[in-house]
Amino acid sequence: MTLDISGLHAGYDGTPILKDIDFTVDDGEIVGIVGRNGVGKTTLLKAIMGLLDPDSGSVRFDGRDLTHEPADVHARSGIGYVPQGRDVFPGLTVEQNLEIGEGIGDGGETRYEQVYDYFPILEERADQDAGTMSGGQQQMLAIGRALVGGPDLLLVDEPSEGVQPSIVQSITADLKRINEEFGTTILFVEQNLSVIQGLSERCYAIDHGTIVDEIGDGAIGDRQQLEKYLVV
Amino acid sequence: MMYESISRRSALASGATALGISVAGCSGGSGESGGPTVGILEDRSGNFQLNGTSKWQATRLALEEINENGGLLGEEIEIVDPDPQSDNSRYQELTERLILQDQVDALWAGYSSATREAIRPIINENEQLYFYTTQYEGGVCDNTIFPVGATARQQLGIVTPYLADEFGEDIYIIAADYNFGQLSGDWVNVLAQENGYNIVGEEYIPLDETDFSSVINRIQGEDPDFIMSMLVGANHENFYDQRATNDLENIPIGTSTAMAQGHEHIRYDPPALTNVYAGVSYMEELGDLRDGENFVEDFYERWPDANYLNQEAQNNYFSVYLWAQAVEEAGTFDQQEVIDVLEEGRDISAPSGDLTLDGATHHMEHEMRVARADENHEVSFTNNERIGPSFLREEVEGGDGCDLREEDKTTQYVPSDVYDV
Amino acid sequence: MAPLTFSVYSLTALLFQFLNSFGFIVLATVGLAIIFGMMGVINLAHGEFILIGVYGTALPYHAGAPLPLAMVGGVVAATLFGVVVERTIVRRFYDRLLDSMVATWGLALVVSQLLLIVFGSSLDSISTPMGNVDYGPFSSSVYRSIFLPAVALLVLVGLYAVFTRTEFGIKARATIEDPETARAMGIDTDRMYTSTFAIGSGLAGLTGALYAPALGSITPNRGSTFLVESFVAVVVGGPSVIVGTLSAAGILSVFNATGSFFFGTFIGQMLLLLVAIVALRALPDGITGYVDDWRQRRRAEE
Amino acid sequence: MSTPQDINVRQKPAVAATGGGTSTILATKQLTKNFGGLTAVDGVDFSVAEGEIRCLIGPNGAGKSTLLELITGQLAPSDGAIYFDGEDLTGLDTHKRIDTGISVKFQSPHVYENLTVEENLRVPLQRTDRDVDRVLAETLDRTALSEKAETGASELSHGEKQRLEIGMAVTLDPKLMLLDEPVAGMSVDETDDVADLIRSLHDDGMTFVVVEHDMEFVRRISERVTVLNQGEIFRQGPIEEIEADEDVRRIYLGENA
Amino acid sequence: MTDRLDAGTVSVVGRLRSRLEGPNTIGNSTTFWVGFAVAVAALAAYPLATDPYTVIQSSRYLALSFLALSLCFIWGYAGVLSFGQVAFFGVAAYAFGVIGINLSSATGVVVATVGAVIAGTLSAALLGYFMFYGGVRDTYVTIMTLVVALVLNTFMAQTAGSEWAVGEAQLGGFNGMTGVPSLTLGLGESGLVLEGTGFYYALLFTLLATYLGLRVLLNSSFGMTMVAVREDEARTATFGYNVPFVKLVVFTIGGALAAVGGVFYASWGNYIDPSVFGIAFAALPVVWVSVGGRESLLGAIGATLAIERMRTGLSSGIGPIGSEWALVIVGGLLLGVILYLPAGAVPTLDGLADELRARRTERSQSTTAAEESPE
Repeated sequence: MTLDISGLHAGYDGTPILKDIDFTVDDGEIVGIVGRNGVGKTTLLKAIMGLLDPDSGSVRFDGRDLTHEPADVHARSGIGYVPQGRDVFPGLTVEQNLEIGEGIGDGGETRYEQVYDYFPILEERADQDAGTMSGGQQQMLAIGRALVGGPDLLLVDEPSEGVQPSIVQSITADLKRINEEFGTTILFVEQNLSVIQGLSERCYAIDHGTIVDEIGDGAIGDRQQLEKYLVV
Repeated sequence: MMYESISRRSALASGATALGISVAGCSGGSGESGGPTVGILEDRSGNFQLNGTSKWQATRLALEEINENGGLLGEEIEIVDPDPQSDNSRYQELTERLILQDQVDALWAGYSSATREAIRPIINENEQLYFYTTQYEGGVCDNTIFPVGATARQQLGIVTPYLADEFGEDIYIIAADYNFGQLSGDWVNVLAQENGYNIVGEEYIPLDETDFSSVINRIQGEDPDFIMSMLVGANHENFYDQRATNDLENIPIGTSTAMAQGHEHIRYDPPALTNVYAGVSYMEELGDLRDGENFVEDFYERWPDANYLNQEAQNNYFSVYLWAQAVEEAGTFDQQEVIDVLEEGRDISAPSGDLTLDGATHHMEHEMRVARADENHEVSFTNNERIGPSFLREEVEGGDGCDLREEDKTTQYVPSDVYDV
Repeated sequence: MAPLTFSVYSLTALLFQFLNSFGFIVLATVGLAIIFGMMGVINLAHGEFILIGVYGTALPYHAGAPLPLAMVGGVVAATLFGVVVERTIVRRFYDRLLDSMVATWGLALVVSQLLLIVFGSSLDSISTPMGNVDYGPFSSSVYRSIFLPAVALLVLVGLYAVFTRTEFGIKARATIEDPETARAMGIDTDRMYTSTFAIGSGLAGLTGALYAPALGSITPNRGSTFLVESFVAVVVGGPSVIVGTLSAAGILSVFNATGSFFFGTFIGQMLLLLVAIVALRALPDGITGYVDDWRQRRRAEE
Repeated sequence: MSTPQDINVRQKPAVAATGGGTSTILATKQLTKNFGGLTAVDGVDFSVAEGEIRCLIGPNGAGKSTLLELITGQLAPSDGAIYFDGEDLTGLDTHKRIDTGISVKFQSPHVYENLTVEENLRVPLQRTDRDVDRVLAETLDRTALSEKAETGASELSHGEKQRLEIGMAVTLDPKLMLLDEPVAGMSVDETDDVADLIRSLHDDGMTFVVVEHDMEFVRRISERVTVLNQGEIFRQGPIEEIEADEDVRRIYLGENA
Repeated sequence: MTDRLDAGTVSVVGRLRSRLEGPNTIGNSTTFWVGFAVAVAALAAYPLATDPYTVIQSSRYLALSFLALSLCFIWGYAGVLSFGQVAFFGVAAYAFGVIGINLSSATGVVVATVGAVIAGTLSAALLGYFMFYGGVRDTYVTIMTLVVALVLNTFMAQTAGSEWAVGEAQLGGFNGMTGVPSLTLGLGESGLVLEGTGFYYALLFTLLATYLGLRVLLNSSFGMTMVAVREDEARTATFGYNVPFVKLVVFTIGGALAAVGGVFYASWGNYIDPSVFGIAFAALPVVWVSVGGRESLLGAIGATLAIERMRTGLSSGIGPIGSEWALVIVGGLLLGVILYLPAGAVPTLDGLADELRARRTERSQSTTAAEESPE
């Protein structure tokens, strides 16, 4: 269940954004992608998810070449996606959002109970329209929705964005727990220092569309080194 | 009778020659190729294509027959026949083109009254010889226009009294809510006044209406002896189907619009048209009343895919011959001279019978008949009668009538000019 | 034209006319409403989609197929046509509402003229089945005043069930709300768009099939019969497809039926259009926009 | 809606606004907004003194953006009133409120994508009777966009768009400027630029209400902070006091902030 | 007025150009103006080189161009798509007929012209007020304008009876109103009747003046305001613009343009009928403007002339293709343009020209690094 990215180039409408990205995420790891706004982090996640067709290079997951497959094929190959800005389906109920999430993974395993166990608020509000929930609740739903289909790899795009600091802490803890309990590999994008430090085992710093640094185990705690690549 | 005609517009226009070229007075021209040219503007697409197509087909048939027999005055007639697509502004444009560019010697154009009215200013301005062949509300008294179809007075005049005699005198009028329908309704009212019938209900229905359930309920509420229907167009045909659904066939319908144009008795399953009585001058079922001729066979031989040979197509057909005769007699294609010959009045043998053109009014004395569809939609004809254009000839202008040989006119008279309706 | 006298019979007649009008507006609207409400595309060729349903029914019927089977043919024809149109044309116009109107208008011209060229100026009509009910002096068509309104209601109930209760419906709504995220959730969004458009087209085809025996003559410009009512009802209804169609059809047909019955069809038609203008002015977001607003206020007060 | 008490507020505002400025320029009285079951703003009495920079913070969904939209008139309040510079704004259309001297920049950039930077600035500027060429040059300079004057707005980076939007609001020379997350998604340098821009405008006498999550930025510009929570004013006071407040840390800032 | 070029000094030309040119109109180069002058000269010389029929026919296309300009103005520049511009066109045409028939003198026709334009403009103002101050938006405006046209269509079609007369003028129902006077310049009984070539020149002159006038307007601050409203209504309101009022003014001007076209149209055929309010006619302006390019006044005019010419030509069929294919070709063309040139013909060509120019300059300069796109 390794994610293998090699020589990846991608962009929008001929404007190149990602240049020659190479990295690997091993089974069960939590890996962060850090960098400021506009450096290509979200684009990278989209390219990995198949939401953006790479210009060249390859994306392989679990030995399978997914490079030019559409996103739904990625999803069915066991990759879950938590989009930036908590993109839940606002007009669907919480429960219906979760049902959509079942499409992720091979369909063999569903985790409604676990999701409700992690985020009891989702069970409480099962029949409420997702659009009426608060930002933090929507973020929980977005994670729960990705989790419910039992993905092997979870791509998480800025879980802290637009979420109040107190909730950020609990979401960080939840992601950590998901990784520990299910062995779900997590690749996340973030610029919030405390999330990066609290979650990742190692991370890649990205700037101007390329990986500029790999920060391994020991160095994660080094605030100075991380801040070089971050907003605040 | 010769006269110089200067229209108001061309008189005004002569003051404008400094700025522009006056385009009036092109009569007597011949086509660009030098030979005689005839224009046909009949709808082969759009709203009126169902009726217009067979008009176009019959006009072409007549002209082709003439050409096969050596042409007119020894010349082959050229045909210009673009498709105006049931679009009145396209009609205006094409009429300008046919007159000014193709310089047609005679023009056959248009199904609806609205089309005729749309191009009438252009016809008048250019003094173009124009045959309007649809059965219509009547009353057009116009220098260069020959409305050779039966008028409402002729059609309703044959069928209304027949039904009143047969079934009783309580009449419910339904008609299309536009000029033709409203004037036809007026004519039924005139006939009712003259003969003492009762109008128990009267309703005018927008042309785009297809749902007649409220109309049917209102008719049921009034329970008339018969209905006079002057509904028009494909939308309104649905009335006959809804009538059958509601078992209303026992109330007979008199009409000037159904069957003879849109051949509803063929396109609808019985009993939709059962007990519908149409006042007509011609229908395909009548065949050819001339000796040794077979118009219907000729028509389908030329146009194997044709839908129906309707009343108007026959009018186009015989009026082409009417014109050809006048040209032969005048010895020229000059429109004013041809009109002068036509205004002498002419007899012509048409598939529908022996007809007479009334020179004064430019209208025809038609052989009118009542066509009835039975429960299997078989058509039978009864009650033949020759009816002339009495309204224009005898009733308007305080009884003096309209005489285009005597005076210049571009008028349309309506029943309310004469009657209190 | 004095109004008819009030009686049990005339009120019954009025009720049947209301049902007749209601069924017509719902069926004329529902396919358009799905495509507009779900996909943000105004299909000006909606009338021609219905027409394909009409032709798809009339042609096999005249070739000898029994009417119900012929109707299935009409629905299938319109659905397939919808799939082709979505794949080749409409797909490029999501989120380009005004362009979609222009493109589908062009399509409408092409379709109706091609029908004329291929099938000629008119097909023979099909008689309305099921006969009538008599009451007092009046009668009403069972097909138009009972069967079609019933089908219209069933269609709305069915759509409601499909879009709120089935997996397909939820996925389709997810796709329309946020296609990118939906794709990332494993939904084949292209298929969802095509299917939703196909449902809209199929419903237009169903309308055509059902009205094939209630239209009278079948001509290539018949599509316009449905156009005005459907557009008016869609905008008066507002953004919520099913409730909007239901409520707009209800309100418009009350005015249409009452006006037609008491004052004649011209007044009925004018009333329908004028009510639509007033409704649009008073409720800029349509009836369902207003209802949502009102519900929110109610909930807030509780 | 217009009770005698409301009028009192206008004449004798300063209920909560002490310190900071001299007189109250903006005051809301029992301002309330319901969305469906949600009460986004719940009976808020919010007032700002002339010449201060007020930051509004609070968890997502606390009603900060809603409050701004109520002040500009893009949303109609369910109840309550808004006074600005001695005038009752409550029933006025947005454009009339702008004419009283309020300007606003919303959360996500709303520049005119199909116009150039200069044209973008001209749109608000042409309404004023200010010297167009002078103000244009000055604003381009202030927002460091002079070199991009002819560039299409769609080609700007995120930070540049944010600056352009602030610039557009500034050209109206407002008395009060409302900014919703002006530095969201900006780099450190860009954030610095915006902070400097706000300070310099403030020195010229402009009053600010700024909604922001970035506490670092809030610390740099703010004099007083209002914390909103669940549609109500939760705390109000100088930044140090707010950051030290246990309850504020619990609901918003988090324990280790 | 902008059509007086006699001063001749460079500064006047420069000032004039600065008012005629700007980001909101296509064609801001000397090359463009030279081409434009040549085109105008060609149109002016056209009647001398062709037959009376072609002149009359072309006049009709020119009259319809006003309808295209009116839609282009409101849709292309303010984002308001009206499917019912024909309503104001038709109202003005009928008003011209009613007034002109009742006051049958040269002065009467002049009064009718002014009165008709006022009638069309006022009806647009009325509908605009009703819609924009009532919060009717986007698609709803489109449908509502269409419904208004259809109401007029249904209503006018049934005014056949003699009770439907305004003084001497019979509204004429579905058959339309006949006897509409020709456009006349003058006072009292005598006047210059504009027919044939004269009518053509009157139209050409008015169209030219209108085009230049609209260019000045679009490049003024009001034009910028219109574009701002089109791009982002809510944002524009926050700069203190009264958006409903701006839209009302735009819609009213659009109504006036359509009204001018309606007067010309009615006097062209001396006839007007309710089909001008019908859905088939209502769709035409949308076709012209889409094909020509909604953000190009010249494109709208050009497309009107070209498409209408083509439609007339197709009514006789082309070669082996019968006339029945005319509508298929028109529909197909429209589909093709929208699919492949969504901005319309003129803006697409203009874009291509810009790109060519840019490439040429690019070659002479060193390329700078591409701006980084935001996420």
